[in-house]
Amino acid sequence: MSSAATVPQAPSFGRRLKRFMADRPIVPLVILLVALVVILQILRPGIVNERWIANTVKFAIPLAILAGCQTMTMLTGGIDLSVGTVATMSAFIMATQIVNQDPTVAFLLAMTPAVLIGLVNGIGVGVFRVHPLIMTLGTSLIGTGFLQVYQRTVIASGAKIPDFLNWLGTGVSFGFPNALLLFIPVAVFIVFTLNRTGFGRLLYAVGDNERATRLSGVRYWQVILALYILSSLLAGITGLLYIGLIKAPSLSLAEPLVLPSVAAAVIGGTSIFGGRGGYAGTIVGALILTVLTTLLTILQMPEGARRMLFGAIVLLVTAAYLRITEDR
Amino acid sequence: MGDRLPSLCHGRKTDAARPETGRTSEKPHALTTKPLLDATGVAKNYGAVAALRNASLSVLPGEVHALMGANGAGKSTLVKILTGAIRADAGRILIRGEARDVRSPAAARRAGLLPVYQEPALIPDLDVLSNLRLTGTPVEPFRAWVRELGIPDLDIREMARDIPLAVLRVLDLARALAVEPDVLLLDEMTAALPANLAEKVLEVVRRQGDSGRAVIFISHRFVEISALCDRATVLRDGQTVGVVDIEPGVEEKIVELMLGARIEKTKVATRAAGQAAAAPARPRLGVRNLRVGTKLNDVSFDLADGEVAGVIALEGQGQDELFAALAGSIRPSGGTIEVGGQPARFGHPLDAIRAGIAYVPGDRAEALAMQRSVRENIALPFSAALRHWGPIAMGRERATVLDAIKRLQIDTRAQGEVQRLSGGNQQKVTIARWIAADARTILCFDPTRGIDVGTKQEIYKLLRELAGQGKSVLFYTSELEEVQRVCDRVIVIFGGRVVDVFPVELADEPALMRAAYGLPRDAKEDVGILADPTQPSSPSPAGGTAP
Amino acid sequence: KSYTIGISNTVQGNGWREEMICAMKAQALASGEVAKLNIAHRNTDAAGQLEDIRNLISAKVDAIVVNPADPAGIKAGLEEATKAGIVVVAVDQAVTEPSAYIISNNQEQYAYLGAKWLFQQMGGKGEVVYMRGAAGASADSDRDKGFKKALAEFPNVKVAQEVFTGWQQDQAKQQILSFLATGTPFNGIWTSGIDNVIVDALVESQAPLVPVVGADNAGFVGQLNTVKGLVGAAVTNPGSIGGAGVTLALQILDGKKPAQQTVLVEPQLWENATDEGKAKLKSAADPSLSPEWPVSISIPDWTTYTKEQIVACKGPGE
Amino acid sequence: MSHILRRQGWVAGLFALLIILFIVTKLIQPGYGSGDFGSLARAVLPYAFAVAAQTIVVIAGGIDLSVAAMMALTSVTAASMMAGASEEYALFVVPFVLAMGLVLGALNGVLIVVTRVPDIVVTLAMLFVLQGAALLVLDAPGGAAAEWLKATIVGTVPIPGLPDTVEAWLPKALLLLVVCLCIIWIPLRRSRLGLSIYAIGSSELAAFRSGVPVARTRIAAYAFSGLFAAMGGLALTMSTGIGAPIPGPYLLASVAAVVLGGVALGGGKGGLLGPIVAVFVLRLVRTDLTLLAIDPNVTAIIEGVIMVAVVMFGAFITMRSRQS
Ligand SMILES: Nc1ncnc2c1ncn2[C@@H]1O[C@H](COP(=O)(O)OP(=O)(O)OP(=O)(O)O)[C@@H](O)[C@H]1O
Ligand SMILES: Nc1ncnc2c1ncn2[C@@H]1O[C@H](COP(=O)(O)OP(=O)(O)OP(=O)(O)O)[C@@H](O)[C@H]1O
Ligand SMILES: [Mg+2]
Ligand SMILES: [Mg+2]
Repeated sequence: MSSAATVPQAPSFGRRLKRFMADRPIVPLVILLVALVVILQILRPGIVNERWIANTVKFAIPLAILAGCQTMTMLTGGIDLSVGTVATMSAFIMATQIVNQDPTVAFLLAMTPAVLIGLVNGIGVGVFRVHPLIMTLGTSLIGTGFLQVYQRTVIASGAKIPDFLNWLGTGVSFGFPNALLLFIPVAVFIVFTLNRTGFGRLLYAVGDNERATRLSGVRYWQVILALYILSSLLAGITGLLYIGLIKAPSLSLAEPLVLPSVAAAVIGGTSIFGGRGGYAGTIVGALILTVLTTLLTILQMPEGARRMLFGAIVLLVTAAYLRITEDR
Repeated sequence: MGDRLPSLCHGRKTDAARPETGRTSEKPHALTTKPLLDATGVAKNYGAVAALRNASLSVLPGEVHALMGANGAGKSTLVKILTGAIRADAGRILIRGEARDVRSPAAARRAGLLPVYQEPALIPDLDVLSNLRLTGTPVEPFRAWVRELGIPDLDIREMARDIPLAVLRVLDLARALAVEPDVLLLDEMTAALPANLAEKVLEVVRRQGDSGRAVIFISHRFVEISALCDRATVLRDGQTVGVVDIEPGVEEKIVELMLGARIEKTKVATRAAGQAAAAPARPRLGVRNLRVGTKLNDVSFDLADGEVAGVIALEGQGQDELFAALAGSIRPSGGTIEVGGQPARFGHPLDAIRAGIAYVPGDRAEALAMQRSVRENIALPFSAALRHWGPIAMGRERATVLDAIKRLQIDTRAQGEVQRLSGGNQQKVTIARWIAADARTILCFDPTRGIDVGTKQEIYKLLRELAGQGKSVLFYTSELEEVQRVCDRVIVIFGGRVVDVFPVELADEPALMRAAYGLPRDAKEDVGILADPTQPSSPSPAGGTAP
Repeated sequence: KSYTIGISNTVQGNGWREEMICAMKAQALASGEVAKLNIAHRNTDAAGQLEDIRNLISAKVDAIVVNPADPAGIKAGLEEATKAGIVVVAVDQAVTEPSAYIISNNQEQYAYLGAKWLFQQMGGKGEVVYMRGAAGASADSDRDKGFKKALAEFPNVKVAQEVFTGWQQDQAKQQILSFLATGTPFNGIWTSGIDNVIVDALVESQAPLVPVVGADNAGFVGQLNTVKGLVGAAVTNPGSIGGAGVTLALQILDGKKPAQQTVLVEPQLWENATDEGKAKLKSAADPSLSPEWPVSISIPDWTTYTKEQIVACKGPGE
Repeated sequence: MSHILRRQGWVAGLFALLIILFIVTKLIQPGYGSGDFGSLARAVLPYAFAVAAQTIVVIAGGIDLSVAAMMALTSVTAASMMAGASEEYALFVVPFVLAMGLVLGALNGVLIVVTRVPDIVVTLAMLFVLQGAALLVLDAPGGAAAEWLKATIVGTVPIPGLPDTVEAWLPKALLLLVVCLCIIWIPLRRSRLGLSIYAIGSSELAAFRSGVPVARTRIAAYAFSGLFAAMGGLALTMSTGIGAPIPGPYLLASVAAVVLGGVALGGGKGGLLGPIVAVFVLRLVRTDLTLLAIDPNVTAIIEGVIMVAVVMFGAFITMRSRQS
């Protein structure tokens, strides 16, 4: 029997506060987010208005969904660097196929590369045990190559952004971005999957101790395959949303989101070593990064200094968050 | 307490006709010598869990000092603090009377303190020689110690990763001995060792005391303590509750100190005679001529419903492979496994689980998701199959899990992560999982390794209960005395073959020991048995009763 | 005659560069003098371009047409090529290697022309949003020189905001939306070719449609024709310069050396503030083109392919 | 024992692949000669240093996302210092820039140790910081390099007693690479520090318990990584004669080559030779693709497929040998 005993005397207020934060890691993150917004408001009084919030949310959503892909893969100790390519491919194929295809067909065509890349990633990581970093990097190279080959076949037909995606990406209803109509179900789905489904349990368990899950009857490759396909599908959907928001199909549309999506998941408290983390933190992480980008955009300073500040703040935020939430 | 290693009874102390008054005269007297190591008021908290509260330990030159306590009492934590592997929250440590702040294992080495931790500290991807260079250990003395410790043919160019666990632990010890430390700290050094190696280790450790150095020795085995140690410090709930001289009959006192109020639970629950199941017509699990690689050559036996069959073997006789094959974790290279009379093929543990066979590995770290909660760990098998990937019925799960927790009396006060539980409680979680999943057959591989006496009793009781409910249990143990308490029948494996099957009445320790070394049951018979281990008493497939 | 021409380019996946490659292929095909194109087209830096150029030398091509990652950084490679008897033509940007021929868009002039027009539209005073390209790229710093030159001529024009879009659509859009949210007044926007998303952002957030200067990308030209109330100008920066580079290389191979080493293609400005400008824009617009492609798909006197050929994007032997 | 065999087996396999590729190259372009090999060596140079930088931290159980940015910063620093300066001044610039790489690399390590933020995040943040710093040093490509510095990677070295035909196949760039890597790697590999780097990568806990100063070792590994990256930055300046503030494609290439070279991303395993050979293989594949005039859009696919296929093949072999 364990003889572990709880500390009898009441801990100090500071300790209690720290424990409170450690148990609810979302709280310090939200505080950090609010602090950034306040700084922004101080630097540019009046900027924090309804329209700005709507814009921030609009740009944070695609990042948050891709960061959701990272969160889930990171829980298993992996990473998915192909999300940028997958999103770009879906977006580009949608925008070019919609010109002379039925929307449903265009949608299915747009999601095909997502499924394929997810499948290949899943097989590589789950069956062949290739390191996810390398596997997803490789498939993203291959995907980009195919996209370029494909691009040449559609130069003549031009591109078009479907009205629905346009409405979803840029529209605002009653002060709320329409993109929330997509995001809220996606977020609920991810949170529910992680916390309340057998699959979610397995993601955590596989990332924590793969051998233990095997002895419990889990087939690793099934979990990993499903995971990477899911991740790719979400990335594909993000691509469609993003093309509605940016309205310019380019061959590198979503690539700039890849590193920030990893950063958002990490800032949100997901361990890159697996087994630890959750999606709520990631969403706040994505918001923090988006606000930070705004903050740096409007500050007048040389570009070099801007980038240095960005790196420094990301590091500072992550370090502070770790300090606050670790309980030992 | 039973004897694990009969040969130990002929060790130095017993030979010296241990005087009733306690220590032999060559030992320095406790009061006149300055302690080598003196720790007082050591405390360490992990969040809300107090691993140590007020521990003290004083070790004299030339003594072998036992550190005892129930699982989770804080023994390992104290060793880690003394050797700088973790930092204490409070406390004072004097080395040879001087206050020293041991900040890191490197600093501890310089201060003459050398530990062998519960987990091996060799770097898996370096060969043995590089490991020695890394720690600045002289090679020749190391080789000498390795030979002394019973491993004559070590290839020091071998990667640590490829060396079996038991040998690694011995190498760890040899590496510590080679630098001639003033204080050697051994944390459950013998727990994972086969009898032959353990014996050598005890011999060597005993000699350490003679040269004015000291050894701190942690073990849950009283037989080792009484054969080896001069004094014992007992920890309970992170506090030092007593220091006793080791003398005959002191075990009772130590148990009392260790368990405090929990004493009444330790009354040995001997196996109720009536509980032995009558051998049923159809065996639950049948193993026919099973072979795995070169380790397991030809094993056949049956396991009936309602039966606990013990497996006894020296280290590395193929028992690991046997269990792994039955659990579907590795593929046999020959022979068949039958479940309920039907041949079964296991390509993955899931196949075995589907057939109602659950495996509890000896190494807890292999079975648990350490960062997840007790609940998730217990419920893990439920989510394994594809069709259970959907939403979880939380209410039903909670009920099932709580039930299992209650049945095993798992202490879940350290909420959240399983890694915060002590070793014993972690072990219970690994078993609770299969109780909750209602597995029909449980393969337990040394489930009591490194577990305190109180918890051991609970596990024995549990296994008997399971048998009483008609489940079948295959139970490998490295402690011979457990056989008598738990098993209906004992299968002895040597050189990858079943060499004997005992009904429990005949399975006394000397007999088991002989069998485990591959010696024939009747000493008068020809010793040629060693050359042909297949011959003796191959069991009747129907099982339960041998001649 | 059947030449092998090597091509080296270091930015992939951007509409302008893709058009440039297609123009090279189309011109090679249309000329009838090229047997094979050997194209090294990837994302890399000057050192990587040196590698590609040297590989092309190993492949024993007759001429190399290169869009330099940096004017000075590939000097050594170009020199080696010339020594190996290979004709070297740099397109889009100048190079410092004296033996190379250069046919290039004038980047400094590109920025100067657009900025000057913009400042005039602003009435010679007010605040301008300056949306640059990629920090550290040499084309960007050339354009910066032109922009600064125009700025110096209009002392009452101030830069309200200077940002680097990295030539990325999504970043530019997020930046302009952030800027709009600050409520800072502004009177004009100069962009380094990431233009249509800027107009989109203005329209979406119902911000005042100030004059916008961009490049002749199909998307932006279309907007200049159709978006109500939008005043703006497209400065030509033809990707078809690649085709011109191939033509120049072939001329030199045929022994017709141009008078000077450097041929500069001067940019034109198409605005929709005057009727004359509107007409030019109308005729230039081409909705069938990919919005990232510049509409000036040919350069008179320099390219001979048809629109079908460049859009098909097929070189000899394909 | 089997481990050593397996590891060396991988490197030997890579060597075989390289030789096959050389033969293929010769078949495609019969005129492929020593001069072209010299070009290959020069192309390999910056990649090789980037890969060396990555290898050492990966062996130590980490990853360094800032190598390319570090190369850019050191390159622009060297180029801007040498611009307009005398030839002799470069004698000071080179050690200065190397020291700068060492210090900035150590800073990476210190930040990882002090903040306890995972290395992938720290070096990602440092990627932005170093990139920003590079832009502050030079906001557009520019600067210059001393002539003698540029000459150190051009041509071949006359080695007495060696026939010219052999000498021609020993380009200066290759010798420079071998010398720079060997004078650091071989003593390091044999030292206690080198062992410690392998140890913390293999098992940090076990290393700590063996008395390895884990924090110091990690900092040292990153410092060496910074040093190699600075060599890479200098190599860039030497070959182009300028400094460019935008990082080249060296980050992803370095990670890919490390894995192809048989270094496990988990740490503790592998050496420097494998990744360097892998760099040669990858560069030679690029050469062959150009010689064959393959459609450039397809080359990305081919390179990706090669990467994935080789790594999958490696995984497949290990899986097979684990089973048997
Ligand atoms: N890293 C940790 N985090 C939280 N709690 C811990 C940690 N390590 C140990 N503990 C707790 O500290 C207590 C003492 O543990 P320790 O390992 O020292 O016990 P022990 O006496 O060695 O037990 P055993 O005999 O099972 O090895 C236990 O209650 C355990 O749960
Ligand atoms: N998530 C869960 N948490 C706790 N207990 C569970 C959970 N899921 C199932 N159980 C319990 O496990 C047992 C078997 O569950 P289930 O109904 O899923 O069986 P099954 O699908 O028929 O089994 P099998 O997969 O072996 O064919 C039941 O006693 C059930 O109460
Ligand atoms: Mg312990
Ligand atoms: Mg313990």
